[in-house]
Amino acid sequence: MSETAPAQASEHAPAVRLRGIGKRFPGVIANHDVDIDVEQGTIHAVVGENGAGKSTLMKILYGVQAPDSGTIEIDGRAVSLGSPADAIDHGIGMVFQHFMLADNFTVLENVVLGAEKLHGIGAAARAEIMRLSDAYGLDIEPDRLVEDLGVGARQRVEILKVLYRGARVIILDEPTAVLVPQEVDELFANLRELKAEGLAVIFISHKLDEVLSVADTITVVRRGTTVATVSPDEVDSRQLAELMVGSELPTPSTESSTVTDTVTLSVRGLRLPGESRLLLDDVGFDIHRGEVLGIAGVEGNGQAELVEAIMGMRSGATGKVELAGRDLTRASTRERREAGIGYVPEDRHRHGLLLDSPLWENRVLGHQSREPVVRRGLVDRRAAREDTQRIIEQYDVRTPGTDVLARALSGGNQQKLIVGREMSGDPILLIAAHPTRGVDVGAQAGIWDHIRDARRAGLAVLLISADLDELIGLSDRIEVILRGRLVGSFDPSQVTPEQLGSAMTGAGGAA
Amino acid sequence: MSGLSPRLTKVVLGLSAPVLALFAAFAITSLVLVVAGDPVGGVWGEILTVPATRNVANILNNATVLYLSGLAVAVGFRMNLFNIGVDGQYRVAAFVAAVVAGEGWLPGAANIVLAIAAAMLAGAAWAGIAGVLRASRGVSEVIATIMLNFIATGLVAFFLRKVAVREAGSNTIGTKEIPEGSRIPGFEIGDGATTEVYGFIFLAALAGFAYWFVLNRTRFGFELRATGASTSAAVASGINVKRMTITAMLISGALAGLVGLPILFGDAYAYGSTFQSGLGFAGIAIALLGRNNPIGIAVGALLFAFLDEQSNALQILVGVSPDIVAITQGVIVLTVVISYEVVRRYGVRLEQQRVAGALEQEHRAADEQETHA
Amino acid sequence: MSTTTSPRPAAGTTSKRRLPRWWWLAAVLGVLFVVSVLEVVTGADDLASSGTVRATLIALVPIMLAGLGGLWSERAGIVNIGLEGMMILGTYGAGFFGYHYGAWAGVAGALLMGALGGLVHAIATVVFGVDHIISGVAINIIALGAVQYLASLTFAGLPGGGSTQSPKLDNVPSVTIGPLSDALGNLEGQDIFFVSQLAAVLRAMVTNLSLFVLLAFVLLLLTYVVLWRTTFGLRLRSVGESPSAAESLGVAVLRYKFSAVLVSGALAGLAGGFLAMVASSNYRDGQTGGRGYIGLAAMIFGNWRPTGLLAGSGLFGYTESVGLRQGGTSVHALLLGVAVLAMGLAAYQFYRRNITQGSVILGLGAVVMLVWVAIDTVPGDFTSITPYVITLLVLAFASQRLRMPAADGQIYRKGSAG
Amino acid sequence: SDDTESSTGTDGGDAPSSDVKVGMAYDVGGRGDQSFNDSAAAGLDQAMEEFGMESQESEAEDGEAEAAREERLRTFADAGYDPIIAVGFAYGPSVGKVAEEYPDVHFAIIDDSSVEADNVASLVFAEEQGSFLVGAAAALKTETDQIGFIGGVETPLIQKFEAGYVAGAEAVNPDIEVDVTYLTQAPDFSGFADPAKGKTAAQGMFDNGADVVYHAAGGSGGGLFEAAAQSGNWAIGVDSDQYETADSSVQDAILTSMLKNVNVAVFEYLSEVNDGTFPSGVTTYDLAVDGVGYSTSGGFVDEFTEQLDEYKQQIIDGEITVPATP
Ligand SMILES: Nc1ncnc2c1ncn2[C@@H]1O[C@H](COP(=O)(O)OP(=O)(O)OP(=O)(O)O)[C@@H](O)[C@H]1O
Ligand SMILES: Nc1ncnc2c1ncn2[C@@H]1O[C@H](COP(=O)(O)OP(=O)(O)OP(=O)(O)O)[C@@H](O)[C@H]1O
Ligand SMILES: [Mg+2]
Ligand SMILES: [Mg+2]
Repeated sequence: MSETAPAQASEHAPAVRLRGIGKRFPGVIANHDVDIDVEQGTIHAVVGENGAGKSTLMKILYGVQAPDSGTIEIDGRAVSLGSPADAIDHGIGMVFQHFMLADNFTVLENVVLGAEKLHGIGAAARAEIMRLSDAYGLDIEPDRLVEDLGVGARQRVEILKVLYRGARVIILDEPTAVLVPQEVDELFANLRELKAEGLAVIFISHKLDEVLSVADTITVVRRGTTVATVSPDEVDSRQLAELMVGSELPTPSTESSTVTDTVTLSVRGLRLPGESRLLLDDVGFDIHRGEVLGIAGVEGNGQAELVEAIMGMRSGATGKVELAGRDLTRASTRERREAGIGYVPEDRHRHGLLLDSPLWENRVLGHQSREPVVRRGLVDRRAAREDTQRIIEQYDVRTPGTDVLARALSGGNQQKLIVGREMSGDPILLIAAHPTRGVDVGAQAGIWDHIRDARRAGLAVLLISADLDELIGLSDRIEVILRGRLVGSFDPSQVTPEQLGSAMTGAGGAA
Repeated sequence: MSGLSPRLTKVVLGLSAPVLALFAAFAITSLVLVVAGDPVGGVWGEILTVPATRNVANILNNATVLYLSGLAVAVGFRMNLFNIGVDGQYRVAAFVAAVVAGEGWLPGAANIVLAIAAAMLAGAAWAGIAGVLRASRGVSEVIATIMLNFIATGLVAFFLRKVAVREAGSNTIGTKEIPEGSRIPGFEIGDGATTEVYGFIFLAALAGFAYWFVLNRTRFGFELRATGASTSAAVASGINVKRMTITAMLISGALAGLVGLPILFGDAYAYGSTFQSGLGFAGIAIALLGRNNPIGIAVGALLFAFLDEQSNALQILVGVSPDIVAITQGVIVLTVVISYEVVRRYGVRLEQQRVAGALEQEHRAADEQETHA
Repeated sequence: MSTTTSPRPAAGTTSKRRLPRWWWLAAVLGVLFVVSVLEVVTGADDLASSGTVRATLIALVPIMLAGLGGLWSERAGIVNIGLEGMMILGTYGAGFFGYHYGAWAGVAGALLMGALGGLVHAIATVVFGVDHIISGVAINIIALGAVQYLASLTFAGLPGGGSTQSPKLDNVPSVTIGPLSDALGNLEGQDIFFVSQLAAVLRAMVTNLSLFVLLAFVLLLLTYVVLWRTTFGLRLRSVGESPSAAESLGVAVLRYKFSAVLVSGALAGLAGGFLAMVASSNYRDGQTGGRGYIGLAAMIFGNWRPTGLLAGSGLFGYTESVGLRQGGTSVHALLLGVAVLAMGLAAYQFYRRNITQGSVILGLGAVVMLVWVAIDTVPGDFTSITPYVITLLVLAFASQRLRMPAADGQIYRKGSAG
Repeated sequence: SDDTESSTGTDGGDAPSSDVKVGMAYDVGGRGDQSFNDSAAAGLDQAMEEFGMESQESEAEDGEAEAAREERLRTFADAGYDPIIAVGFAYGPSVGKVAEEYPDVHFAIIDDSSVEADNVASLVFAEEQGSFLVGAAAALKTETDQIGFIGGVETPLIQKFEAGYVAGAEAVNPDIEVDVTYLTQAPDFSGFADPAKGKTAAQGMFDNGADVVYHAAGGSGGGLFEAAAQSGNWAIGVDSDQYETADSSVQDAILTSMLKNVNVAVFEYLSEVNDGTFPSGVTTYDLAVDGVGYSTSGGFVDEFTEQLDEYKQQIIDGEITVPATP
């Protein structure tokens, strides 16, 4: 494990050399004294906690944001990147953490946008796309609308966009957060191919095992600055995590089962018709008191619909939903919540929060009909503030107060607030969809602990996650969902992520 | 600024925006006058004179009406619904109220109550059409309410002609006059004033208070605002968004139903072909100006009423077209939001600084612990 | 909601998106056929006369141009409720420049004044990030006040002018293809089912056709070509769909939004100019009469697309003209059309097993049918609201497929990519 | 403007002077509307010229509040204007109210006779009588036995025009067909300011067989003239002699105009004021006093003047009673 290592002198200059990069936002130092060298023909991983400054750094390298200090060299020449256009001209391409695609455009339109000079917007462009798609095995159909594509395909479109512009340096910001193992493998195969062609790949991920498996070099970012550059052979994931956090991590406690015989949630024959096929097809299962049921599946196979059907947010759903013996089949979302369901939604910005409202109002959200925050139809502001304060303390939400707008919190802290809120009022069932997506390892551990504690006290949990390690680590039982059907049940203590992965993609394999 | 307490900062920031805007509007209007060669001093001298008592009464009266219109629009805005149809709603409602009150089925005050209820129902029903279309068929409420405005005009004209009575010698038609006992008496301000202030002003204030209380204090109001802030989050929290859409339109329409009533009960006593129109559109500007806040809307309504009243005499006394004031009003709306935006960005930055500052201290404390350990 | 990994069946997607190229021609002929049948059945012979078609052309152009203005700005993600105001500015521009410097100067003046309104909207929404609705409403107020103020300054005292109207303006030249017009007129006169009606439509297009009308249709076509067939258009639409994606690919988002709103204003200005110079022949206070809002509605009606907009403004222009011309009988005949269409639609809904919807539509159709039987002619109050009622009805039964640009109305700040 | 030299002034030498200050409150549209307000303005101009009076003017806004109309009158009164002339029926209630507040100031109101007060003069017109004559002219001129009427906004006042016109036409030819269209409904007064709609409606009538169309639609009437000129049919103007004010390109399509001599009423009122008496009560300007009539400029009705004058006499004599509602 070396200190921030200067580039080894070799015959050619590194593809990217960052020196002394600094970036301040009002009141926040996002980056300072960042030094990184990325060699040609390597995969270079960047890791760090939420808010460590990784994305900011990449945006600087891609010209989205201007650095306050420091220099950027591409292939040994100092450059100034005023806009993404400049960066593209210098052969840099970036796949953002959140996809940058226009849903209502075709793949072709998304790809040629901004690069129309290369091959126009017609037949020549289509031919070039097909050429690249074949050359890299990306399997792209240029005339599909992006909104009809799955996550994996979108990811490939993003990569094609970069290749189309002839990028020599490719930045991938958390590309694997939403992919299943097979898709991750495919992606990594693509990356290795690019590497073999002499391209440099910069790769950000919170999944340290992946990082260790694919990267040639790893740079650790902590509180805005590079603290170490290591080779994957020198470290294991635990050491890497400790480098990120700057201190030792607590060992996750292993637990004995708390599953009881009492059924909390019983789902029978759940169906949901879609445009051309059933989105949910005869789904049925039980969750007992103290049990965590994990649902594994490739995104878009009905998980979101399942959650929303159980929450009563889908109007066309038929089938029976019983909570602690009470029939909720015809109940509204509100009645289901009142009956004791807590809900951590998949998309916290869209479903979990009022971003432009203060934290205490976000505490009321979803609990509008329950004390202490609402009494006799009136919002009790004092009680709401007090209870928000309780959550802040119990769940370690980093915020200066309860009157701050939710938007001002970082993603991890927003998530902790949501979990804390959904746990208040002592729910008997928690539906948690991707509760730790994009959350760093420290905060992740905190959220898991809270779920474990509640389970011990009798909470039943329906856990949906794309993170198979999380599923395996937390669940008492795992069901696999494929095209709206439950296709297999696994014991987490027996199953490997790979086994789960193949079950998730079905016998035919391709997703 | 960062030295002030957050609450005080908020107040100072909140006040600086409108002041900035008024100055900008003043400057731009003056510029227009100068370019056009009109007497700048004369115009401002006339507009900014202290209004006479009866003008004050007029301003209050006009503001009452504008205020109700602003409230009606604002209810929609709080839920991200753009009710551009207050004009049609109050037209339908005022007509219905005038007919009901004019018939005098109930004596005295009971008649007033009945007519007000009828007006609110009519306004709500008219707006409800747009609400139902939006909730059940996904029709943009913007289009629906625009269309309903035109339709209201045609329908009311038709029915007005059916029920109209015409005073001898007059060329206007109107509904039957409201009986003496069922009018809402005004009150005098100052002495010798020839114009009374509408008694309805108290009802308008009450409506403002109800608006504030319901939206900011009750669970229902919370749900309405939450739906406006994020439909998807509202659904997930158990709010029935379709029902909320219809309810919000109904409430907006019911408030719109009140818009014509101060005039009806305090002044005109009948609905006729010269009944004031266009109040709904003024309400949009006023709601936006007042940022959907009941006090803000009151200030906006007073400002607009003040400008309208003071400009009325411009032509007679200074020889300048009072249309210049419309420019001022529009410019105020625009500059207010621009300066709010500028101030807001500044405020966000302050807020971020505060958050970051607090976090940095935490970090430092943590670092210190680390080094001690 | 969430994304699907498994591809949807290809057939479903293509049938929804790929109509044959000539579909619009088929649609036009189909509508004409229905109208011809109505004429024959009810004897309301003004439904498809060349006069009605010409009046429809005149009535639809200002709405279409305003709608095109809306289309440009909303495709770039800026809601433009200020179309009415920009249109008002256009009427004045046409009045002032048209009076002093001639017809084409009037056209240019309308365009420039409208663009000026667009400029204000662009500065407010793009540069300052003001809420689009607020800015639009403010522009409507300012434009109305400014134009009335200017008119009283510049037109009062001119011969034939006054504080609320300009003197008469020169005509924008118009063209007639003489022989063709006569031949078609002949055919129209012969009362051959469908052929006469078709001749009437064609005749209106070759007789006394103002070049401004032609210009408007060229602009419609141009809009389609520019927005959907060029690089510029791709980029412009991309900033309305996903500005952050556009920015991440080096598109100067704010510049595109800015220019789109300028064009939007110019088109709305032309709409006003048309109203002053072709639909009538002078500037008048309050001349726009809410047509800017109607244009906006026609654009939403048309699903943010030129062809749809044309259909929306056509429907509007047609019902308005028909109502103004032989309102009583024509609108009465239309009632029958509506009733029959509703029953057809109801049958289709029953076939699709949408029982509730089918019943509602059937009930509606039955009521309209009853009204048709009960009265001989529709009173004026109702003929004047026909366009609005029909628009509402059509929207109520067809609007679920509408799709606005994904980032429409959202405020975008530079550097938001990622 | 050009009225300094043109009037039939008696004393060519020193300008007449008077200490009367006239306040003139116009209806929407104001001076320069080529119509009703302009006619009132002409009367005012003539009086100022002949009597050396001073005057000030102000005009109504579209859809304004009742209070705004009252305030306009009060502002005049407070500023020392006396008399104050309110142009248009919309001022009816406000004149009633303000006249009571200012008993020493004198008011005149045009087109309304609902106010009874010592300091109020009501100047009203028998529009139906004038309309009768142009209706007769239309019926005499038509070759298709089909004529039209376009009203700006459907109000009782405009319906008076319609009623007279139809009666006149039917007096000539009981079987004549009269198409009637109103452009908008109150309170949407845009029908008085939308020439585009006027043109569409007129074109519709011409296309469907009418060959003479009369309008009482204020500014929208311009659309009628255009349509008539373009299609080679006849239009009939209203209020003032529109042949005189219309653009030369449409002049030859204007058959005649129904004259509503607001200028005469205003001038006569002011001349009485100049003589020191403030009239009050209702003065009706009808055919008998030439308060209404028809114009002959262009000479297109010369062939019928005899018949028309006969009708006129019958009306004056009471042999024909013209209905005021359709
Ligand atoms: N546009 C911005 N304005 C203000 N502050 C910002 C902005 N972008 C980032 N920051 C700040 O910079 C810090 C670094 O953010 P960044 O997005 O780079 O973190 P990250 O390392 O990518 O985190 P994650 O792993 O969660 O993606 C954040 O804590 C945030 O406070
Ligand atoms: N454009 C922006 N303007 C102001 N603040 C911003 C902006 N972008 C990010 N921030 C701030 O940066 C912080 C973190 O942003 P970011 O989206 O990177 O969070 P995150 O921790 O990476 O969340 P996630 O896990 O969802 O990616 C937040 O406090 C947010 O307020
Ligand atoms: Mg992040
Ligand atoms: Mg990041």
